[in-house]
Amino acid sequence: MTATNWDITELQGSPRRQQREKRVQAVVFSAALVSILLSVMIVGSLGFEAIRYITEVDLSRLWDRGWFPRNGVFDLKTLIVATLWVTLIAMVVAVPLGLSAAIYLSEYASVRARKVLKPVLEVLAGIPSVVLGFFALRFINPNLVESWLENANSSGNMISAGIGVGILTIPLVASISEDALSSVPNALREASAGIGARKLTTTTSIVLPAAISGLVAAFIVATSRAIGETMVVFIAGGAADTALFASNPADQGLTMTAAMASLAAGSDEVVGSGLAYGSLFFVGSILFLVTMGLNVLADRLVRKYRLEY
Amino acid sequence: GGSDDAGGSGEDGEIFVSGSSTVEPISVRVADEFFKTNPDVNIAVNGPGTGDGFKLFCDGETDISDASRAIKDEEASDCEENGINWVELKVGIDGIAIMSGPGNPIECLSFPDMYSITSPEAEGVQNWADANELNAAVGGSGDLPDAPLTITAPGQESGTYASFIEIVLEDLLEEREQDITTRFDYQSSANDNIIINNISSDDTSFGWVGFAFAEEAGDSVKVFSISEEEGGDCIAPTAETIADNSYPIARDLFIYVNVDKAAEKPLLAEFVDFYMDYGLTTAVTDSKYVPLDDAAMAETRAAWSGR
Amino acid sequence: MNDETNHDAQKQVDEMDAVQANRPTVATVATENSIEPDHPVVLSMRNLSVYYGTFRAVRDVDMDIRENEITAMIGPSGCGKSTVLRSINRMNDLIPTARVEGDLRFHGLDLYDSKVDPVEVRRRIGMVFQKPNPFPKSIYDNITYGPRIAGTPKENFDEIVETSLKRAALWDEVKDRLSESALGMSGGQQQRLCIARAIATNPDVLLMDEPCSALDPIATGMIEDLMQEIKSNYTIVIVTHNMQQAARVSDRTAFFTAQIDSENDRRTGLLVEFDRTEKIFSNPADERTENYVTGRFG
Amino acid sequence: MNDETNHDAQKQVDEMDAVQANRPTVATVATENSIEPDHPVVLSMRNLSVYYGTFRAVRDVDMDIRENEITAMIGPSGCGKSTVLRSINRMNDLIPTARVEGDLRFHGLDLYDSKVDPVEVRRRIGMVFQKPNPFPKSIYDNITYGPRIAGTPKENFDEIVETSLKRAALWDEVKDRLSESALGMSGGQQQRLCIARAIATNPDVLLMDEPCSALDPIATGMIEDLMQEIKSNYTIVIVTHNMQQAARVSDRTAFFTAQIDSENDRRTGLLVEFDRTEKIFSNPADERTENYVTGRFG
Amino acid sequence: MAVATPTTVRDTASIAESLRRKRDVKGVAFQAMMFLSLVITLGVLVVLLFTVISDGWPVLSQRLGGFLTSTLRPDAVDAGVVQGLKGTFYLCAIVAIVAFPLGIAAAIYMEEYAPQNWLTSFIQLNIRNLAGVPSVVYGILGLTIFVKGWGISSITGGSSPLAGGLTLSALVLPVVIITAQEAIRATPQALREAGFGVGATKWEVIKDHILPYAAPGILTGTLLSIARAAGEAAPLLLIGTISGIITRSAPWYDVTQVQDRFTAMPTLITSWAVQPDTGFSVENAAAAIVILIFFVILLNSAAIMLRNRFESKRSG
Ligand SMILES: Nc1ncnc2c1ncn2[C@@H]1O[C@H](COP(=O)(O)OP(=O)(O)OP(=O)(O)O)[C@@H](O)[C@H]1O
Ligand SMILES: Nc1ncnc2c1ncn2[C@@H]1O[C@H](COP(=O)(O)OP(=O)(O)OP(=O)(O)O)[C@@H](O)[C@H]1O
Ligand SMILES: [Mg+2]
Ligand SMILES: [Mg+2]
Repeated sequence: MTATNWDITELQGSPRRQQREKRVQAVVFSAALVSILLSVMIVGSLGFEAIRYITEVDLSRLWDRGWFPRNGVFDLKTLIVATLWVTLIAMVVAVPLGLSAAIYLSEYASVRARKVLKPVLEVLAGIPSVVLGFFALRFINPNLVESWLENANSSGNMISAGIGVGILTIPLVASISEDALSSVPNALREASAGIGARKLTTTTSIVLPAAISGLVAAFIVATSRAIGETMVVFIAGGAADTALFASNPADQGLTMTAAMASLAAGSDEVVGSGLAYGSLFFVGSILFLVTMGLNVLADRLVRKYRLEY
Repeated sequence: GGSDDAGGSGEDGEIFVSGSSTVEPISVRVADEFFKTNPDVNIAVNGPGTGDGFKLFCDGETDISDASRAIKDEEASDCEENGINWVELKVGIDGIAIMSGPGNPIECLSFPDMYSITSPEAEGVQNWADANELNAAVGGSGDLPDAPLTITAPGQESGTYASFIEIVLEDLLEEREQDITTRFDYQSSANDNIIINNISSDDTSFGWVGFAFAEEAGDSVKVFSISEEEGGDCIAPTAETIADNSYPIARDLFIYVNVDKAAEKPLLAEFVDFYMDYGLTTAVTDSKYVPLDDAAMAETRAAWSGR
Repeated sequence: MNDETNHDAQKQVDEMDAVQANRPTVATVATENSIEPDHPVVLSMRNLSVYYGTFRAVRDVDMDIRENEITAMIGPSGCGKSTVLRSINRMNDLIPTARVEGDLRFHGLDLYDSKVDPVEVRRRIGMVFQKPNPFPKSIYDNITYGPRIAGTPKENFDEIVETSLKRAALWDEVKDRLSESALGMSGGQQQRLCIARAIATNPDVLLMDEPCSALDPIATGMIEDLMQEIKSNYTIVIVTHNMQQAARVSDRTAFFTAQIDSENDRRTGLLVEFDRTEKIFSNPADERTENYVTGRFG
Repeated sequence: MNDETNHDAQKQVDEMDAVQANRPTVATVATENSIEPDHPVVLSMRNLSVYYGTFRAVRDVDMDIRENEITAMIGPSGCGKSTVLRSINRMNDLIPTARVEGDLRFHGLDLYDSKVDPVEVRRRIGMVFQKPNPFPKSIYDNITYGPRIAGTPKENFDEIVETSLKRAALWDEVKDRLSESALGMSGGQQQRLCIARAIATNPDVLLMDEPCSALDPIATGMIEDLMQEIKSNYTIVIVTHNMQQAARVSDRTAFFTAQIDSENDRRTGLLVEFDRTEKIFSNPADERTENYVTGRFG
Repeated sequence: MAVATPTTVRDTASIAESLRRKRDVKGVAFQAMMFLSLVITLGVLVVLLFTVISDGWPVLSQRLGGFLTSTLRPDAVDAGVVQGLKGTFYLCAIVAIVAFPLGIAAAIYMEEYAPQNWLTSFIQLNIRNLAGVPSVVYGILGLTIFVKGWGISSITGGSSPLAGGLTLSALVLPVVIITAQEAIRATPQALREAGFGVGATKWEVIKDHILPYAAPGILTGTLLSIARAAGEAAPLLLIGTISGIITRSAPWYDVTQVQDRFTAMPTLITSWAVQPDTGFSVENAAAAIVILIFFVILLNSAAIMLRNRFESKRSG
């Protein structure tokens, strides 16, 4: 015996409701597509001018004596060396401090200590970079750098800018590293302790190796952030608009980002002579590609450790 | 005052001034004072540099262009192409101070000395002594000291840069058939403070900025006396020597006004009127520049009223 | 979250052991239902298989669910009981990889017809889950949520709340705190609230996936009584791990088990036997059923 | 992570049900151990309570653990078996809130004396965990980790690896791939590796917390055999959910249960009965024990 | 209970010796070092705050009111930040209006609608990459699209708060999406099932159950994004903000000023910090920094507190 057979209309649902669902889906889908549009706009706005620049520029001027965009002299190594110095110094500051902070927070700190310390670290992470630029120029340079190094440039130099950038990236290193360390299963710590290992041994021979991919990712993300950091270097790096090639970090330095900001700030909307405008986009493209490469790499590593445990 | 206009400088109440960072303080003071009696006006003043200012001015984006040198022919023809009509108004005088770090033993430099370290022929020179051959060739003494040379000065977009070339280098450059420019390989900055900082941090450095900034820097820099010829009179820059033209490296400061806009926008015209009064006097002295003498002031006012 | 669920599940299993150990012979429990006549078929499954991606989780399900009866689904863990249950009201649509093959008809209509709106299906076929999952809202809002989205006029809400809660045997306990948060209730109360919430949309069929597994014996007893009471108005399908519960409450029982699939090497669930409950528990046709209900396997 | 553990635990429980259902009478299993004389006491607990913060997780534990015996701890979930076990080698020190009260002596020495180094305690009293937890290193490095940190000379490592793996009945299976990662082994192999790793530090006592709960019956059997084999060299304490396992392998059994604490309203574990295994399973003194081992409660 | 036989006294002394606590110098030193690093890091924060407050003290103590309400002026002692504050306020408001709905909608799509296919993983990868693009590059985007973009510049009015706000919206959008996704993902499946189980449509489940549940998490992310937008300077430098003077200061509520030339706190600080006059470069810049930091830390702390409360509520 079977119950009454129904007509399909019983289960068709209201067309109005279905249309509303479709509309909502279309709206949120478009929102998601905006992120792709953004990428297209970034690549477009960089690429168009950058390509024009590279076809018009005298290529021999890309490896010359310094960075003088209004004279058609675009020595990339000036920018690259300054960028490398600042990044290196930043990492020398940020990696030991950030990693140690992460180790302390994840392995040693009591629950209550962590509850207090982590938010403070997050507040540090929220400090705007102009503020660190000011701090680097007003405090780090006179009180630290100049008192160690006689010949340090008092209007800013790569060392104090590097330290400023380093401070800015400490919270980033700490938070990614802490994430990596705390995703190491507690079972491994217990196993190690159960065998009679001291905490130091457990931390250095079990936890750190197990978290290595995450720690490397933290390093790479921080490097990428340091390379892309603008304001600290612009304010505290000596902020010269042009620069002779210099390899001494105690001199003022023009990083890729600072060169871009100088071009922009020194000449309202960069209306200056032809190729100088194009160089802004060219340097921007290099910056974009380098940081994106690093981010993709770090992303892979992060997902690797997420998968492992 | 309506502010619905997108361009920002098309409406009567909107005045946009851009250009020389040297003249910027004068314009800022004039704007500030003018606003007190005209609260409906909205004046924005920016200071990216004379060259960049003219670019904007000739694109019709600004109403007034501050300039620390006269407009160049290319710039003027740019303006012409775009149908921008302007009037040039001299507003004050700025001496260019030639400086080094406080411990520099040299007291006086001549034009040939400066040519031998800053002209395109000096490219690559990183020690004063390396310029001696050239120095002798252009009429200098040929005995510059053996000391490292780093140069920090305003960049190409700046009026101070152009004035330096015009006054100090141009004659020799033409004589020696060089491009009318400086060597490119020196540190440049649009920020006079940074220039002064860089100069003061090194006893044998070399550079130049506007007199006002040098005076403010006080003892942290050494300001050279200047002679036009090797062995000529060495004159130190002071307000008097600049005003009476005995100091050789002084330049005139200008504003350029878009006359069509001044005709369309009564407030703009009023603003320039005010500039011709307050600007030429109080604002110039408050900004630590040297005011024009009476004759020149009258000439400027005449140029404005006869636009 | 998950953690908790599993803990609860495990505790429940522990408790069950104890209960199982003293259970009365099954046949005596079930016989009381055996005289009823056949009710009309509301839902029919023929040759139903459900896949997760390429993995066939359950196959060969042929079942007729009859009006105003309680149909129980039993079987060892992982044999696909929940999977089948959730395919009935198309809850499986929420799992992107899930796919149904075969025939599943509701009042003769193919439930997987492209013209069928799964939302409409779920209004007709309500569901109660293993872990009580009230909305983090007031008791009142929990019950009226279904009617509200179905467009029921607001003036009926008070009445709906009262009848649903009464049916779910919860009215007396909560009538004075209808505006308090549902999260403040005990587990058993929450589960009855979920039943009331399901009832409030006035469905034809009520699916229950181990509705008592997170509850203590007293709460369990209340819900079993409740099912007996409301079955005259609804068709109920219940998944349970507790064989005694199946024997106590259901009219018909489907026994599922899992076997290694020859195609791939994974265990696929299948329907072994489906019959009147007293038959399944007293005289099963299949040896596997017998082993299971007598506790020799599973 | 947690998720998985719980899942495994639940599966294990499910399997147990089945096993329990056909289990032979307990007495016959246990009697074979009953004739042995009393061994000397290695560990003694008197009036032991363990707190997590202000919550007393377990109380009134009085137990003597004897040399070369296997002592089993059984009881329902949450009654504090793991807590007591972990307090023996001071693993509880790793939990910031954990605190021990009462007396716990190892060869007569107070293990919670301030002069005692917990790290040294753990070298003497090794531990094997519920879920196999090899280090993400090679098999060889897993085993030599303990000796390495204890400062054993490297030239002994090969020998230690061989004897430990042989004792753990794993040598033949892995001797050709000692440098491969331990994570590539099966669950049962991993657990035996963890036992080998614990043995490699040459402890006196071996604590095992449900060492087989994540393993299939064959692996479980291997580990049970292994325990029997090594017990002449070690003192073993094992926590298990599987009563049959306790009956099969242990010499003495402690039965724990949990009761609502009158002080606060939380369930606190307590030791109900501790005796020779055959006594516990055939003729328990306490009714609660009897209910548990006969499956009437739990 | 079994009768206890006496404990074997088996060389207790040597066992006691072996269990004796050894000095773990290395361990203690290591822990101290780790702790010291943390202290140094946090010490930097303290020194930084001390530096800016003491540098800005003359302004903060003597003319805070005037400083907050006064406009850009030629002399340091008259100058104030009201236009910077207003610019930053409008930037944040535009970010809130543009980036949040977009970001939350995109997150809803990614978590609730997106099928598992190449497009979805491409979008996801793209979002993560965008989150790592340096802010100065977003400045270039803003310059070419929002300031000079053909057709768009007439809407934004060139170098205006609108152009800046859109640029900053682009900058924070990926972060908003990612945090909203995380918050949405944390919604228990049971809640979704409960909603669907009573016959709610997808959108009804999202709007009635998922979004309310995820709201605190989403709000946390959005507060952090506003804080970030408020502190960003590099993109604004490229867009071109005013450093000299803007005489008029339109009232706060005059929304037409989103198309005008403007200045914002971070760019104002930047241009002051490099001025020759220490009245600007030290006192005013530091005072402006204190105000900016106050605002940013307020937002950050609100976000952190919100998250902590939310997390403890969930776990408890
Ligand atoms: N979302 C899913 N994706 C993939 N496989 C799934 C999913 N849900 C369930 N399965 C698999 O489908 C099979 C049947 O699962 P199901 O939950 O229906 O079993 P069950 O009989 O309800 O078990 P239990 O008694 O444990 O609830 C199992 O093998 C399970 O692993
Ligand atoms: N780290 C901890 N913090 C607070 N309470 C805990 C902690 N670990 C365990 N407990 C509590 O202590 C009690 C005893 O837990 P324990 O893990 O010892 O039980 P068990 O007998 O081992 O249970 P199972 O059989 O489930 O493993 C439980 O109530 C548990 O919730
Ligand atoms: Mg199920
Ligand atoms: Mg346990």
